[in-house]
This record gives sequence, C-alpha cells and structure tokens, in this order.
Amino acid sequence: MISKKVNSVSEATEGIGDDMTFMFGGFGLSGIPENAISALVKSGVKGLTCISNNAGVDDFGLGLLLHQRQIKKMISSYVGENDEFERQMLSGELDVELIPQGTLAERCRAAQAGFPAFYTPAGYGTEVAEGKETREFDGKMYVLENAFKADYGFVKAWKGDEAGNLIFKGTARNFNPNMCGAAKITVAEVEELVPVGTLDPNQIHIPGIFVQRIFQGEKYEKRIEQRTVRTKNE
Amino acid sequence: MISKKVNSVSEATEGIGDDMTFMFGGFGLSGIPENAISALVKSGVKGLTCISNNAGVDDFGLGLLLHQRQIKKMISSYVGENDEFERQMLSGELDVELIPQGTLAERCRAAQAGFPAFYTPAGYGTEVAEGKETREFDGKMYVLENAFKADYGFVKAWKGDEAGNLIFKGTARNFNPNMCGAAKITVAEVEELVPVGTLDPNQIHIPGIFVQRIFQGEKYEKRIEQRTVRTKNE
Amino acid sequence: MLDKTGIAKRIAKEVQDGYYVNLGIGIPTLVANYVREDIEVEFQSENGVLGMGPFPFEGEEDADVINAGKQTITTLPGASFFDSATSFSMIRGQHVDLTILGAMEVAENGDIANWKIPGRMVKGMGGAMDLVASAENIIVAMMHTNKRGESKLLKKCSLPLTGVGCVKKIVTNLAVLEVTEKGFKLLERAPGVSVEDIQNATEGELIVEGNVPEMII
Amino acid sequence: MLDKTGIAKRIAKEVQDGYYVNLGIGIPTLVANYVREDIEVEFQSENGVLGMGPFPFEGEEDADVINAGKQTITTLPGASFFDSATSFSMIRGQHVDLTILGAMEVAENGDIANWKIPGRMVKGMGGAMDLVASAENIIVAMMHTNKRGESKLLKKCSLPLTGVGCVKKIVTNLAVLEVTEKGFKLLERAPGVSVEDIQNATEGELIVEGNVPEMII
Repeated sequence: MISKKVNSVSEATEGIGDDMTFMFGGFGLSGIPENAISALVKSGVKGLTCISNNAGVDDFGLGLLLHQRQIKKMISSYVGENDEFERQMLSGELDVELIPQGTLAERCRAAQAGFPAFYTPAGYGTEVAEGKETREFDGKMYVLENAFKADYGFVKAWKGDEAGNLIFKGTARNFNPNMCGAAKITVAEVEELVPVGTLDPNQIHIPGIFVQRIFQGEKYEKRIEQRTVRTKNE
Repeated sequence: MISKKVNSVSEATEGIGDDMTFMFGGFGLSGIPENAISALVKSGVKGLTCISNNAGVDDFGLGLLLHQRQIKKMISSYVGENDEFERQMLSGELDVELIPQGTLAERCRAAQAGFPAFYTPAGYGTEVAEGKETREFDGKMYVLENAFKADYGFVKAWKGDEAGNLIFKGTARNFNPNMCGAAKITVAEVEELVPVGTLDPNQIHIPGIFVQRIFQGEKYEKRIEQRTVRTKNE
Repeated sequence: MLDKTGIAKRIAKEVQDGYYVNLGIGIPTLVANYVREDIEVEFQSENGVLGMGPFPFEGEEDADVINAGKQTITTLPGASFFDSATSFSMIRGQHVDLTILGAMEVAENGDIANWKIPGRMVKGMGGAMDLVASAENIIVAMMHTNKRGESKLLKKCSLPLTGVGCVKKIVTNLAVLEVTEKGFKLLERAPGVSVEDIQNATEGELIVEGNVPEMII
Repeated sequence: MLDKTGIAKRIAKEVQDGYYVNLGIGIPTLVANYVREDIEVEFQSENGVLGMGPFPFEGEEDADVINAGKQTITTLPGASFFDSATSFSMIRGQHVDLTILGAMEVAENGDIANWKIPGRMVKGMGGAMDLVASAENIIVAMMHTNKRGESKLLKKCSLPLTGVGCVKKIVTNLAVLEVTEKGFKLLERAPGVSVEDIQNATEGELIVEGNVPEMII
C-alpha cells in the first residue's frame, strides 16, 4: 500500500506559491475543503486562479481568500451571495470567468481522465461559446471545451484511508470526486481518517491513485447557507 | 419512487427485434448478463450488432448467440478464446470491429452522458485511427471518437432495488455502469433485488434514472475462465 | 390572472407519471408541492441528488444534504447521491424528462435569456446553460411582463442568451403558450384573462387559433 | 542469456517505491513476484482493480474478482474496485506510473507492434492501445529475436502498430536498451552475452557507447 498520509495541513499544502491555479471542491459551502482554505489564508499566497463552482460567502469558504485579496481570477458557474466578491469584480480587481456548471464538472473530469477536449451542447449560441470552436453532430450544435490545468486540487471527503481512498457523504460529494487527479497534486482532507483495510473496496468513491496527500481536518464548521425546515405539526 | 421492476426476463426483453444494436456488460465471463443472454438465445432475434468487450467462450456468454448465428457484427476490444467466433470471422459470416478497450468504455460513457464525441490518444498512428479525424493538443496527437448508439443495453449488477438503483461487486463491475443509460433502453439484471430504501443512497453505483427495467436473475452460473490458485503450504 | 402559486399549480399538471424532473429556483421550486399524489415522480437537483423529499424537520437539517438552491432537504426511499459530472450526465444525456425554470425573456423561436443583465452584477448561469441546451422538454415559469410592464415574450431576446431555440412551453400569470415554428401559440388563458389582454402583453408573434379555453387549475 | 524469469527479475528492478504499475500478460505478469520487498508498489488491472494481491488459496476463488488476464486474484488492504471508464482514466490520465508489456516488434523510434499478425486470427488489442498511447513510462519485455531467429528490434515495424513513438525501455533475453532519438542505446548486456551478439540480433540502429556493463540481477 502506497501511503499518502501527511501529518498536518501545512505539510499538505507544501509547495504552494503565488500565481498558481487551484481547484476547490464544494457546492456552496457544502463539501468545501475548510482546513486547506484556512491554511491558504494563513500562507498569504496571492495571485491565485481558483476553479470552484462557487466563491464562498463573505466570511467563509473562498470568501476568506477573496477578503485577503489573494485571488486574481475566479473560474466558477455561480458567484452570488458575496458582497466582497461583487465589489472586487465591479472595481476590476478580480477577473471572473463564468462557465456552465456541467462544463465545469466535465473539464475537471477530462483533466482527471486524460482527455484534452470534448464537445458539449451547453452554451452554444451564447457568449460562453464566443471564440470557441462549434460543430454539428447529428443535427445538433456543440461547443469544444478543454480540460482544466491546475497545480493543486483541494478536496474534502467524509472518510478516507492512508492509501488515499475516499468516501463522500450526501451532496457534499459534488465536484470533489471530479477534481481528484485533475490537478498536478491532489490534496484530500477528510473528517475521519480510518485504518487501511477498513473501507470496503467495493464502496470507494475515489481510489487512492487519484490522491497525492491526505490528512484528517482539525475541525469542520460545515456551515449551512439556507436553513430550510418544516415544523413537525405541519 | 418510479418503479423499474419487471417480473420476468421475457418482460425485460420486450421490444427486441432483428438487426438491433445491443450493449452487453461484462469482462470475459465476469459480470455478464447471463439471464438476458439466455432469453436472447431463446428469442431467436438475429442480425444483431453487439457491443461488448469480449465475445464469450464457445459454450457460454455471447458465444451462445454466436453459436446460433444471431450476431452479424461484434464491436469488441478482445475476442480470443472462442473457436466458433474464429470460424465465423475467418469465413466472413461475422463482421468484427476491434477498438481499444478504454475507447470502448468511453464511447459508452459518452452516450450515457450526452457527449457526441471526444478526443483520445488511444490508437493514434494505428489502423484504428484510419478514416478518423486526428488533432494535436499541446503537442500530442489524438483521435476523435464518437458516442455509441444502441437500442438495448443489458447489464448485470450484484444488488438492485425497484427504483433501478444498482450496486456492483468486485471486478464484475467493469463495463456495466458505463453502459447504463447508454442505450435507448437499459435492462439490468441483479443477483438480489432488495426492497427500496435498503440501499444506502451514498453507496449506489448507478442511480435508477439510468435504468429502464430491472429484474432478479433466476440463476447465475458465474463461470471462471482462468482458475488460478495457490496452495496453502506454498 | 394567476399568482406565483397559480403558475406552479398549472405547471404541476404537465408533470407526468414516471418523470424525472429538475426544478429551478423561484416559482419552479413550488411546483413540487402541487404534483398529483397518484403519480410517481422523482426530483433531481444538479448538485448531486435524485429522489429529493420535503425540507427536514427542525433540528434534523444536515449541512451535507442540500439542493442546488443550497437549501437543506431530505431524501425519499430510493434516493441516490452522486458527483457533479454524473449529475450533468443525467441532464445532458436527456435522462431527466422535464426541466422547469424561470426566465427574464423568451423569444418566439424558443431562445431564452435568464442569467445576465448587462451593467448589473452577474451571479452566473449555474447549471442553467447545461439544462436548456440538453433537455427535450423545457417549461418556462414566469410573469408575462416585467416590473416595468414590458413583455417578456419577445420577437428576439434583448438580453444575453442562456440557450437557443430550446423552450417548448411557457406558463405565465396570463397564459399557457407553446413555442411553434410560427411563434407563440396560445393554448390556454388564465382565469379572467382575455385573448386581447394576452395579445397586449405579448411582443412576439402570438398565434390564436379558434376558441382558446380558460385554464383549469 | 536470460530466460523469461530472468527478464522479469531484471524489469522488477525498474519498479520504484510509490509506483502504480500495470502489467501485461506473459512475462510482465511474472514481474510482480520479484519486486523488492522494502518498497511499496500497487498493481492496477484495467478490468477494474487497484491493489491486486497474489492468487487466491484453493477454494477461495471468486468469479467476481479477476484480473485483465481473466485469472482469479485477491486484493490487498487499501484495494479498490471501479468501472472500466474510471480504470482507463487512471491509465489515460497518467496516474499509472509504469506500464510493462510484451511486444512482437519494437522500432528504433519507439513504435510498438503487439496485437495483430495479418493473415492470422486477430484476438484484439484489449487495453494495449490505450496503455501505450498514454503511459509516460513503458517498458517492453520480450525475447530479442522471434522463433525464426529474426530480430524483433527493428528500423521500422513490419506489423500493424499498436502505438507510435511510445516505448522508452526494452528488456530482452540479451540486453537492456533505451529508445533514444538516435536509436536503441545499449545499456546492459545479459550475463555471458557480448556486444557483438547483441549487435547481430538487432536490426535497428544500435548505439554502443563505452564499456557496456553486464546486468546485475
């Protein structure tokens, strides 16, 4: 068994530097690599290009990096719910590239799987397709999209083992599996690092080969963005 | 919950006809849809185009359909271990298209995922790429491959529920998940049909949306092709 | 004239037995409440869940179980969780049968604009571009006119597009319309709304054939 | 001169700590038996398993746990099973560090032919074309000459290709060779084999620089 275990978040983020491209798993605040983000804030690296479906909120998630002006460019599908983001974007401090969510997921998966490019119908006829090759297959039009290239991928799983095998929970899974192995170095943080041999080989969401470093996160806040509930007598 | 359950293999194969294109999960004889294959043999449908990584052996798997001369064309990556196959191929009765195994898997996945085409490095510079578009990305050459189009996909899982959710076991998983939802109608057979709600939503390999019909197979022979063992005192 | 709930109720009638449905935020989300009880329908959310149930009871919320609107949800028996790429395989591969979403503008050729207003802060298209480019069956839920009283059913969209020629049906506070090769075909009027009212509120080509029935909700 | 076991033993020395390795059938399969015990290596099989162990004990075979050669296998702690598309994501995405496979012919530019002999029954390329087109590190294990005594290290392959310009290293019964821009560079001689012997058995350009050491196995 090839061990991917590192003993701390600082060891996990070794090698990061200014002007790099990072991927972050998560949808909204669900399934984001909280501990890696904290470490990046502390590290002070800047000029970052961040590939992440969302940009966090003002005081959590990638919002923390935005607040410190560490991000140069965001590549996302949806960036609402973030005043500081809006301010930086409108003032021109922050570059933003918006791409369809399914395209975002597949550009990660293409990088993971060694595909340089693929044709997708999303965005055809819109400004998303401007400057891109389009092509007809069976009477329908498609846009050529490229695999992402990133230096580090930061993902968060529920359970993992020293071999780097990961299991996600609920909708906190989202982009995390698609980003594993899509960057040069994939750093996985888990809520619980379990002994090798504990996870059923049949039930592993991401085999360890896609992960370079794994550590157990110190704590998880797991903030809820929209707490919607019903009352029992409803 | 939308029910996909059918009560018999004959109900599961309703609508099949001559000259159709079928997909079959399985690698060698592992994870093949044994009950569906038996039903197809019984049905006598002919002129079939079969997409399957392998072609079975003389007296099992797709070999049974070959023996009845029901197959017009095989699309596979490896077709050894089958004398009747060899005879029909050399005599020109059977048309064979050999394609790289990873390309075979991805052409299924592309059909499942709504991608018309993708670029892969496999086969570049070989006869597999003849007549196909090739293209350079970042200094490396790739071949454009298309999504498969099939009428029925026959897959085999370990466990499944009425909603069509599937869980596979070991290396019997192979092409089965990639073929789910890749044909117009996906027919899944399972060793055990469990009550809805029994399977952990977190641990489902294939969500039911990719499956149109599901049934519990009557029996599984699960033949081993190469029984390799060691003795305990070795 | 319908309110938002009325629009949701009318659209709920379009949902058929055995449908997998993706609901956008806003009015579309309400549709789930009015689907007939005697049919089986499963709701998909593009962040990675199939088989969504109602909101959780107070105290039972789970940060790891949300919908694409980031709301806490529950799941029903038979549900499944999956990654984003798989989720869009369901959408792009046309395994999802019906997509219901809001719009700022719809053109008579089926073009839709619902993600960007130039000069204003853009939040992004999320999954909308994948949904409209892929779905065979798209219903738009929206008010017939905007806050300034201008028609949202146009000859040509003025805002940046989300997708081209993709909308099949529109349910507004005034009418149910089908997008045809010749323009918006009026199918039904909202209670108390005349064909003339609809004509006046529609900038795009409106096709009125015979007697247009009033909706039954 | 080496036998097949000797070739496997020599190749095993190329396997480094932390490598994920894909082994082809034949001689490559034997390599697993000779990898140093003090390093960590994981074996991947393209039918969908990572972390392969030895063959099962008699009576413990499982039809659902096989390798790409269809042999019954076991798995080690930390192993995982996955579908074929994911398996080739590992290969195509260059997550597998080393591929070892057999060949019928290798050309001095790194071309490889190992799947088809015109006029004979063709069994198919299986995963070989994906492996050779993707791997950064490919070692070929083969005899230096064929059964008719003809060199298998050629100026140009005569058989249909499996991949172009992809082989990096070759270990034969006679030598270890590196594929360079100028041709086959002789790195090591098998025990008791002279440079002249190797020269005589090599049709392609052979580059001999200085004193060529004998292999240590």
